[in-house]
Amino acid sequence: MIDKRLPSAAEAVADVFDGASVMVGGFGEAGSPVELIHALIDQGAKDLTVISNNTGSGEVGLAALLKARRVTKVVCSFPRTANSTVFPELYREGFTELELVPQGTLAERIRAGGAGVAAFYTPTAVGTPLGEGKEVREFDGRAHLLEHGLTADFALIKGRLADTHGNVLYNKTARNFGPPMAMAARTTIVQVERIVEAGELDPEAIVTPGIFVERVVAIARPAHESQLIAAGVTYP
Amino acid sequence: MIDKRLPSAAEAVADVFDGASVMVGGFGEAGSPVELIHALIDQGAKDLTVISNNTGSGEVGLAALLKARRVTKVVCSFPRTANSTVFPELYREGFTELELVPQGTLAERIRAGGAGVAAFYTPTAVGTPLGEGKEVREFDGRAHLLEHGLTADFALIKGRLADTHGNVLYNKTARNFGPPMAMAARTTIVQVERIVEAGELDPEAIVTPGIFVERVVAIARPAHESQLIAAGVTYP
Amino acid sequence: MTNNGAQTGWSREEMAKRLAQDIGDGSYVNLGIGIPELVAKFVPDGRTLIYHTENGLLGMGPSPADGDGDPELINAGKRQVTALPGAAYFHHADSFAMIRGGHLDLSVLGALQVAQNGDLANWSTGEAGAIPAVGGAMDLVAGVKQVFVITQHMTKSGEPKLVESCAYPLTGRGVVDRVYTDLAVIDVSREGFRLVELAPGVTMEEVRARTGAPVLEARQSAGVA
Amino acid sequence: MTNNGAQTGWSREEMAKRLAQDIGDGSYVNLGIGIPELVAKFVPDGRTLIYHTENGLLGMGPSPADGDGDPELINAGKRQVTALPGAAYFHHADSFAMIRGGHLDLSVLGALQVAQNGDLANWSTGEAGAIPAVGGAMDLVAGVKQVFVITQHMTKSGEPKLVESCAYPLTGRGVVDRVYTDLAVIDVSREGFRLVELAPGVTMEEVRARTGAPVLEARQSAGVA
Repeated sequence: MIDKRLPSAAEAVADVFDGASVMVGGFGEAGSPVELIHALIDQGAKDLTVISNNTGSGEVGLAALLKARRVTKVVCSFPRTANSTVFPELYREGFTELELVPQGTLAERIRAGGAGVAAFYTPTAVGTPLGEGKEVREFDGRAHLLEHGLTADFALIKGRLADTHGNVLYNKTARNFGPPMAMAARTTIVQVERIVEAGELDPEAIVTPGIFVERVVAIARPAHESQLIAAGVTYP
Repeated sequence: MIDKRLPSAAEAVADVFDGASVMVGGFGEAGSPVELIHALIDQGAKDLTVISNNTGSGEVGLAALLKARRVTKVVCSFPRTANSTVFPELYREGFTELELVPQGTLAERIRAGGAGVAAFYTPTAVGTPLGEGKEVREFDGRAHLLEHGLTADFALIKGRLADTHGNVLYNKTARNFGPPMAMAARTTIVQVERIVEAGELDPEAIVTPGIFVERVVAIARPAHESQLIAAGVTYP
Repeated sequence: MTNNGAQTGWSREEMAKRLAQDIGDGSYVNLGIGIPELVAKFVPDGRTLIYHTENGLLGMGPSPADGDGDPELINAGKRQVTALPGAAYFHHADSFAMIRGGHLDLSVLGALQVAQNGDLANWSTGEAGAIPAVGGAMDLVAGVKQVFVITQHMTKSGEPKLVESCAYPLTGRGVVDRVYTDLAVIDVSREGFRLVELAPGVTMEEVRARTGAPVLEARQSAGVA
Repeated sequence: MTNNGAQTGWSREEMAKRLAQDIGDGSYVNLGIGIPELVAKFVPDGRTLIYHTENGLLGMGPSPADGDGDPELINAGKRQVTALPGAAYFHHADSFAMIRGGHLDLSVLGALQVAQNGDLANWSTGEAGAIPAVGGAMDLVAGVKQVFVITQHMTKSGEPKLVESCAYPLTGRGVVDRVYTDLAVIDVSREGFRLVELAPGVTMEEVRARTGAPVLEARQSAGVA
């Protein structure tokens, strides 16, 4: 009997340890696993390395985790947001380090980590400041950079629907980094609105197969960052 | 108005040229695009390099293309089949060259070619005859081989259902090499049982997005190799 | 550029409209944030473009009517959009496989500077203390078949944006194919900048005066890409 | 190995049954073609395994009833199978991402030879003129967390299959964790082959006589993996 459900976000993130690397899904607020992140704030793990496309908005979700001074490094493609000063302040202060990675290279490094590909050559960022210090090699007369696969101790991901085996479906453009991150983390934790029995999902339409998912948690009505911010919410 | 339909398999493969590289989907008979291959036999292109997991069964489909002496090289993981002597004879005669590639490395090389990744490092085949002559490099203390992305001039793929934009769904384990090959070929040709209007497929469930597909052809009742062979069919 | 009260130069909308004329029917197109997004409004009748947004959607449509949006259906600028018939959702690694693998026909981007050899700077002024952020720009210029830049010809402070070599940190080397400004359409050719077309009321002398590198005369055959 | 008429050694089914005892509940397992496939029949009650077949299915079930099969729902041995509740289909690159990325718990394979350092040869005898074919074996042994070999202890002609070093072309170096034969269960330890358990009626001396490399005594604590 395979059942990957956990009863609460708190239990799902209970074993995140100080110094852990944590992939956090989402592109802007779409796909941001707000409830899992808030549970991680409550849980208290610190000195985290967060791998995520952005650094959050306002003072909820990922921005709130940063604000709580739990994150000492972010690996990220776009850490600026129109409505948050959390990351810029921590960065300028020197508390949180930034590894800036082009978005496609970030996605591919995560996918490579999940696929057992140690490193790969990409033409992106050749001859730019983000290529500096990296190995350059020509293939078919074109310069490429060597980039390394990324893995993490944990991934926090937001889906729409899952089954007890951990098969996951997503909602529209909230899919974004979820599938590659699920592959790349040793412990992948997914919040979804509803969890059904194995066999209820169409096996042809599953986006993340259960083998990539260790834990699923039902959060029936997940919050959107923009709604929380509009309501003046800060966390905790 | 985007409409990638062509009226026949013959028209779909009309421009395959002598010396072209052709990826052919399928694992065993599942996903083998028999009608497209037969149209290619009729069309007459020769000196082809075929990239495919197997070399076909009996004297239909891919085995028939080989038998017609159109293929001078195969890139393949498992060229042996229980019920066909076509490839072994051409190989022993020296007519058809073989590049043997581990199945996962083959799939990843095709995906890399489609994703603009020039090359990657994999632990598969290190220290084996299939790793000989390849660059070896250690990552985290483990030896990896450098493998190069694969692209092709054409891909022949079998799906189940498509829309006029070229979005494709597959049937069960006939999916296999279809999606990565669709990415890796400059001209991807897909046969499906039925083609619907754009908008009829669920955008959440599409397996191969239309950007990877140039042509779709409806073959309402595609043949299975095993049924043709049981019926004593050889092609042409 | 005063010209007897007649029009001089193109507005942002006119720049976008001029660019839209050069996109072939059936093209797969990624429009950057800002002026590039305007292009979608001016596609000539009879042409269908398929818009890609790098956060995982092909077949992106316009903004939803008020109240019809989904905060999880957004574009790369994080604005709510819609999905048209024939759309497909996919994850980020597949989305950038489309970009890096050369499957998109055209990327339209803004610019801080474009150099005469096609170098593009559009992600950072390199200012000390600024928070660097790159997004998908480096992937787009490295992977997409054709890269068009749409930008004002000069900065707000009157500096040329088309230059001999970029002073700002690069997004990519030798990647820009054509530039659409308020004054002209200019190709990045092997020989450097080459005029394609002047905006109404603008002279070649004016373009040259406002460009930080030589601009070659238009070829007789120059025109739609 | 005559032993007063009592059982000596394990049958193929018994080998598979013995191996099945060592697979934990909830494991993701890839079973190779041949004897490895038998393992699925002997999983102890109360344990659920999820079977992966590298041609694109997790949650593979047994062969279909006659006439219920689909020629496009097959396993890696190209035999028709079924999909169980909770199954998922995926493409080949994703399937081997599961394998190479270490997501599968166990790969069970046959062997031509296993060396005392864990080297495996199972894809080619290197015979001149043979058609080489490797399939997914090299990927499985390189990527899956644990690799069990299930094989007769000796070849049909009476040669040991467990050897000092493989004479046949390798599938992978140092990849085998444990071997299940008709005579014994044997770990590949840092020190070389080490007995885990003897089959009924088989002695350590018999195992050693039929093994091409030293076999260490079982550890007191040896047992289920």
